Amino acid sequence: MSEKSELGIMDIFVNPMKVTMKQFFKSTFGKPTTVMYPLERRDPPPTYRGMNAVIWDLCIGCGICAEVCPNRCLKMKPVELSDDEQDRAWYGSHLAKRKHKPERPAINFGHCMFCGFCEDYCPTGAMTMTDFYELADTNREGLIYPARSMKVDLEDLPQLPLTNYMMESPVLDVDPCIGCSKCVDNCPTNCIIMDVGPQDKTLKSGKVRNVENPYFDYTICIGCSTCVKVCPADCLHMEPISNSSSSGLTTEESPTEA
Amino acid sequence: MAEMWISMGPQHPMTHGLWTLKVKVDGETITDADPELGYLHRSVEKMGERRKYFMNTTLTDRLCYASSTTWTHNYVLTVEELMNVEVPERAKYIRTIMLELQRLASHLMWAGAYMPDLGHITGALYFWRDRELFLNLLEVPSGSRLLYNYIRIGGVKRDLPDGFVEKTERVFKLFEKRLDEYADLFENSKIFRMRTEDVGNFTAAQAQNLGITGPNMRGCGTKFDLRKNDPYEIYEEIDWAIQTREAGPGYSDCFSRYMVRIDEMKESIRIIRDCFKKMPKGPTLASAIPVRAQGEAFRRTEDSRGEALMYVVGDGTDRPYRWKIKSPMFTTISACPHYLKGYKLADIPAIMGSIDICIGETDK
Amino acid sequence: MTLFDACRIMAEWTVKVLIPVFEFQEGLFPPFSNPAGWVADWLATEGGLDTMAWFYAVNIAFMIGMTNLILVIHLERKVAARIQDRRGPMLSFRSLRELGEDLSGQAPSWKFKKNYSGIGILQNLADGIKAITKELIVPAKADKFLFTMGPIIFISSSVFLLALFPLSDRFAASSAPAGLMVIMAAFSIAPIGVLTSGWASNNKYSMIGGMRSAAQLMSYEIPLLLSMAGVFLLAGSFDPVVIVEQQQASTWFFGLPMWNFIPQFIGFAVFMICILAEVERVPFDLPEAEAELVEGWTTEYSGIRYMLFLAAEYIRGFAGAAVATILFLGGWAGPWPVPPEIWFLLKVYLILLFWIFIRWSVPRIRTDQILVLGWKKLLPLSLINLLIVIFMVEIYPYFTEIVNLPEVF
Amino acid sequence: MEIKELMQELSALKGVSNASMIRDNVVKLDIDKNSSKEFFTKLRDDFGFEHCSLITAIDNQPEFELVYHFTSVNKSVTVGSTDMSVMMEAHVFLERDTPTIESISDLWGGANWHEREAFDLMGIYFVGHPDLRRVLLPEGFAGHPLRKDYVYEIHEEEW
Amino acid sequence: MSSKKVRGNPGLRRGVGSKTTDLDEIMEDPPAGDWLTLRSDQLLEWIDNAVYNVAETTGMREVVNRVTRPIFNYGQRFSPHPLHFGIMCCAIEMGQASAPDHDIDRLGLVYRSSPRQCDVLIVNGPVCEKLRPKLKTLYEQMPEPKWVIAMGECAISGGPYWDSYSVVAGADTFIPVDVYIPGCPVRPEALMHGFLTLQKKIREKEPGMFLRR
Repeated sequence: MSEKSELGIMDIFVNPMKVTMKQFFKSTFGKPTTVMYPLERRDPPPTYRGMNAVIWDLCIGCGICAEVCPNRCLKMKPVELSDDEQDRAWYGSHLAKRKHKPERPAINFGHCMFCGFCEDYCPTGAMTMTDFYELADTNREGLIYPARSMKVDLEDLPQLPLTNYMMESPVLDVDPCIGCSKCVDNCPTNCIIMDVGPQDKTLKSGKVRNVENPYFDYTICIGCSTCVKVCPADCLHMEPISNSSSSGLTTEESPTEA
Repeated sequence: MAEMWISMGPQHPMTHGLWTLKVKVDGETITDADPELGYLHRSVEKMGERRKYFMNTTLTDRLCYASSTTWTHNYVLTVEELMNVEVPERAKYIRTIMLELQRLASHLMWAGAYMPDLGHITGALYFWRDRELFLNLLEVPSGSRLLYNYIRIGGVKRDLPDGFVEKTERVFKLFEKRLDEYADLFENSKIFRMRTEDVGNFTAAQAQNLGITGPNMRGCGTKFDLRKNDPYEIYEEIDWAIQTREAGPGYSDCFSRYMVRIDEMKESIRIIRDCFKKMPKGPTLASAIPVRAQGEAFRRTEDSRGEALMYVVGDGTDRPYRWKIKSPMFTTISACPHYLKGYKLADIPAIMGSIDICIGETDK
Repeated sequence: MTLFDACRIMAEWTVKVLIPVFEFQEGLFPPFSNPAGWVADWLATEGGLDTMAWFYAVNIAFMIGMTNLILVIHLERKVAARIQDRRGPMLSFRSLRELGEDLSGQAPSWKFKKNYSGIGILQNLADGIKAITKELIVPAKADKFLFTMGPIIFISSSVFLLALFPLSDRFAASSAPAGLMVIMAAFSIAPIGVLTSGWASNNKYSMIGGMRSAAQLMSYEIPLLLSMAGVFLLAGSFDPVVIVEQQQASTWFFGLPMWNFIPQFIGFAVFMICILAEVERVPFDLPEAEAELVEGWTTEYSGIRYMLFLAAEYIRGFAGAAVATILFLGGWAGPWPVPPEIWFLLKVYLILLFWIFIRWSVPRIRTDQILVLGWKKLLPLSLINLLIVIFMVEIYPYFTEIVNLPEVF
Repeated sequence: MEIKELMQELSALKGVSNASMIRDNVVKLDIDKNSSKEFFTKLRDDFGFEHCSLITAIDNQPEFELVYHFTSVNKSVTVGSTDMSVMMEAHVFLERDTPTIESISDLWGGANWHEREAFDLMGIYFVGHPDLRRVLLPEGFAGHPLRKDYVYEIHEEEW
Repeated sequence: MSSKKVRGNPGLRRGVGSKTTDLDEIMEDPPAGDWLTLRSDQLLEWIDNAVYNVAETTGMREVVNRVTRPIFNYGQRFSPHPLHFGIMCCAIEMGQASAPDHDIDRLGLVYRSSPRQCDVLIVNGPVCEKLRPKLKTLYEQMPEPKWVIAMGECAISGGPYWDSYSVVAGADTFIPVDVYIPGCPVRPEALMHGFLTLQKKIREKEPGMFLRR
């Protein structure tokens, strides 16, 4: 760095103009760095987080994307699946068993902040983010993208294992369970089965009989907490993965519900 | 002309954000100042109490729009201390690389915003052109230009892509050449010196007491950098030096703050090059990441603007009980009457620009 | 043949057409159309012809000024863009097709890409049209009379400048013997407009801008005129034609022309700095310092008023460069095959280009620094320059008469 | 300087309890509310903590907790091979009915706005503060939003 | 989409219904005593109304509009000058859009610092309760015709700050917004796309300049 005394009166304009002159000739006889947007465009990198797209064949409608969305911009909306779509769905067999309509994410881009959590936490890799960013519209209704408008079809689907990114899994508190099997009906990955409970129970009416309890297959549980939400008896709660036992059934050691 | 109060802001080219500076002027000389904040108070701390730990990285990204990674990193570091998460070695290196790239982008943002304050539009566009290089670099692994959401609790989102090292090296070579070229445009330009030298002075003791940290404090000659004095990630193992300005013609004024930041940019390049050399292979995300936390923790890091400190209290649930952010600019702006008094009206942009204001983090 | 002679011929033709028209009108409704007859009579006189000729001359000068204005603005935007490694405005002539579609009522075609691939000179047109359509706001607490008068003073005095300087000895709308004095007087009117509009806006930024303009006027006007005084002394006249002829006549080694910037280099430097301050360009654009005074004294002006301010500043810049050319760069003097008018414009554009480079290369100077510069540095320098010229013009020739000295000057 | 010595010296002061070391360069202690000003004055003048990093107010329902973080810029301890700057974390507990404490803005200029912020968002009153106004929220805002009992309406758009 | 909150009135901006067009009321002579105290602006308004009515009745308005509308529209849509006003992250991208790599000057956009000289107000961040009156003032200070672009999620709906106690749920709750650009932050290219969208809207919707009401 040069000290004060080195600068003479001519450095008012001589030194700076050296730089600007050089740049002027460089960009006049060369090519300026400008990327002229409407004419040409620079492609974002493949990791770019633009508008979302959902690979319906992979989506199981678990609702984790809606769960992790900090903006609540993503909602699960019931959709009608055509027979073809039903057949192609990777988890079609599970869908057939579910009593209510299948759900797919719809996004209000007036709220979305493109944080990418929905993409990262999607257990099947159905939620993707494209590099499309020209979403400007003249009214706010135009920013709401219904579920079907985000559907994409891929030729060769990635075969992804179901992963529990939520780091939590449901744990049963046996006592209040009434054996309604709603959790089984709603589980998006079919990881719950109903089986004979550990011991007989005395019902309110006074009868004593064995109530069927849900058993969890934690290897394919994705921690979406759908079962917890639908449970009418509040007998399920989420626990961090390390706390829940791998055998599937918890009995007395549930700490909070006792 | 009698003394009068002039209110600058919230819409004013000088403010670099959204705040009001009321100055009392006697003719053109400033006799008093009264900064006013709060136009961008988004209640991040309260909202953080409603969100899960991992979701809060979106809020910390948006704390400071010029330097988002450093804030996310600070939060993640605090929460990791709270949850006792062990971060893989490679993730630490990647974090350091991202932090330094972010520091480069942030300092370039500052330099670009500072030049129009002095009436030098070309300088701004030159610096922004270079910033674009670093934004493109940061975009590649993270997937976004400004708000990366790349550093996660327990590591980083994904590994660096192939060819990143070579691309970075190309950018560095170009940038270093340009930075040497710019010396003629700025520090060797007489008018630039006239505008920045002996303007906005404060001493080191004043800075420490008033809570002015970071490059502004190092501009007064204090050798204090949290990357050295309270090391985190892998700054201990990297070969680098704290950049300060000792006594000389540009001492503790706007020019010294400018030079400190320019030198820091060169130092950041050195850090990143060293990181690339020493980076091991391995995973980039810890395998088991807890979701709940109990207790309290705080960590401080060297943000691009000074000492950033976060204090998180957890009560055993998956959401923080209390989350407090210390912004370096908050105290620096509060001290502005001390270093504005006595200077001219035209010096206000030169002084307030030189301390690198970011209202996003200040108003929280 | 001078510009005035050409206009005189055009006026004669016009009068030949116009007089029958007025005479025909006179006969239509006798009591009411008598004034038409008076006009016809007046046009037939010498005074009428001269007035008509002046009308043409002034209009031609105005149109040349306005064409140059658009070119200067476009040059500035494009050169600035190239200095900053970008492309500048790119609105293409193809965009006029959209206008045609709208006018003829065709269905619009949406081809945004083709609108932005041209040279961008239409951008100035679009800016101008838009400015006309904008609402004219007068702030509620403003002094309405002065608020409207400010732009009128500023713009009229700037446009007035266009009529005052000659493009060559034959191409001039006016040829006053005191020409340059009138130009400088017209230059000095504008700060009054600035001060007026700054004060009337009832805005603190505007007022400080106006005050700065006044302070700047005080500091640069005296060195400016003193540096010009050297040229006047050398030529012995205020007339631009005489000044340029004097420069053409004086030669240097090998018969090279000795334009005034060679013997009076100090004066030239002082003049260039001062005229830069006079036309308020970076680094001396303190009255509209964007960083601290939002838009300076134009803060409260909207629409066409603001656009005219902007245009008037460029006209002043153009006029300032023209004055510099006349005084120091030999005016329209140049080798033969290129017409003198083109030589003049070439020199003017060279100076303008230099100013554009200065503008986009250096930061803005501070108020107190320009006062120091004006009073402590430029004023002594211009006095030294004046002493040198006095030595050249008066003392040295006096000694050459009594002592045998080579005739240098 | 040894960090343990510092801890012992600090814990010998009036009103200090529960001194502990939470990291190699950080001392944590509780202070009695009434002797806080005396303690802070000594901290600045005798122990060389010239920089007030942060003042945090926590609503611990029912009582309030104030957490002060101080940094020593010039003093450092050697941990391993690095010189780490010394920090201190001080906890003060305030009752909910009378959340007042003496201001330290005359000791550290940087504490001025931290105290204003604590007043603004949590409603802690700092006695002796020169200019205790709201800093982030507009004048006339009702309540202190970071308190746990502050309720506000969240407008969630339906679509 | 149904929202509980009342949105900005679309008629607010064009001043629809604010001025009466009743012929009798306009053409009515001023009271006799007022002739002496008639102020020039009243006179101008009276002339303006009279000219408007004449133009309306003779069909001249249609003719003039037919010619002036495309010409003025041309100027308006190719030279939108935005206000140099930054709130948060998107303001950085707005600044970056004028950087050499994107060069928003190509589209004729010049940032002006004074609201008096602007056509477009870009709301580029969350609008807090403290800022709202100031932003409203800024909008009102801009001369007609003017447009508003809500840039980024915070300005469209509050975005990440939807559950904050101090952030307004979108800029369109208090000023009429013309173009919404989603993105967080909006890329400079997306901002340019937003301006092209605005251009399209101006070309389709903007009435001619002559007697605009």
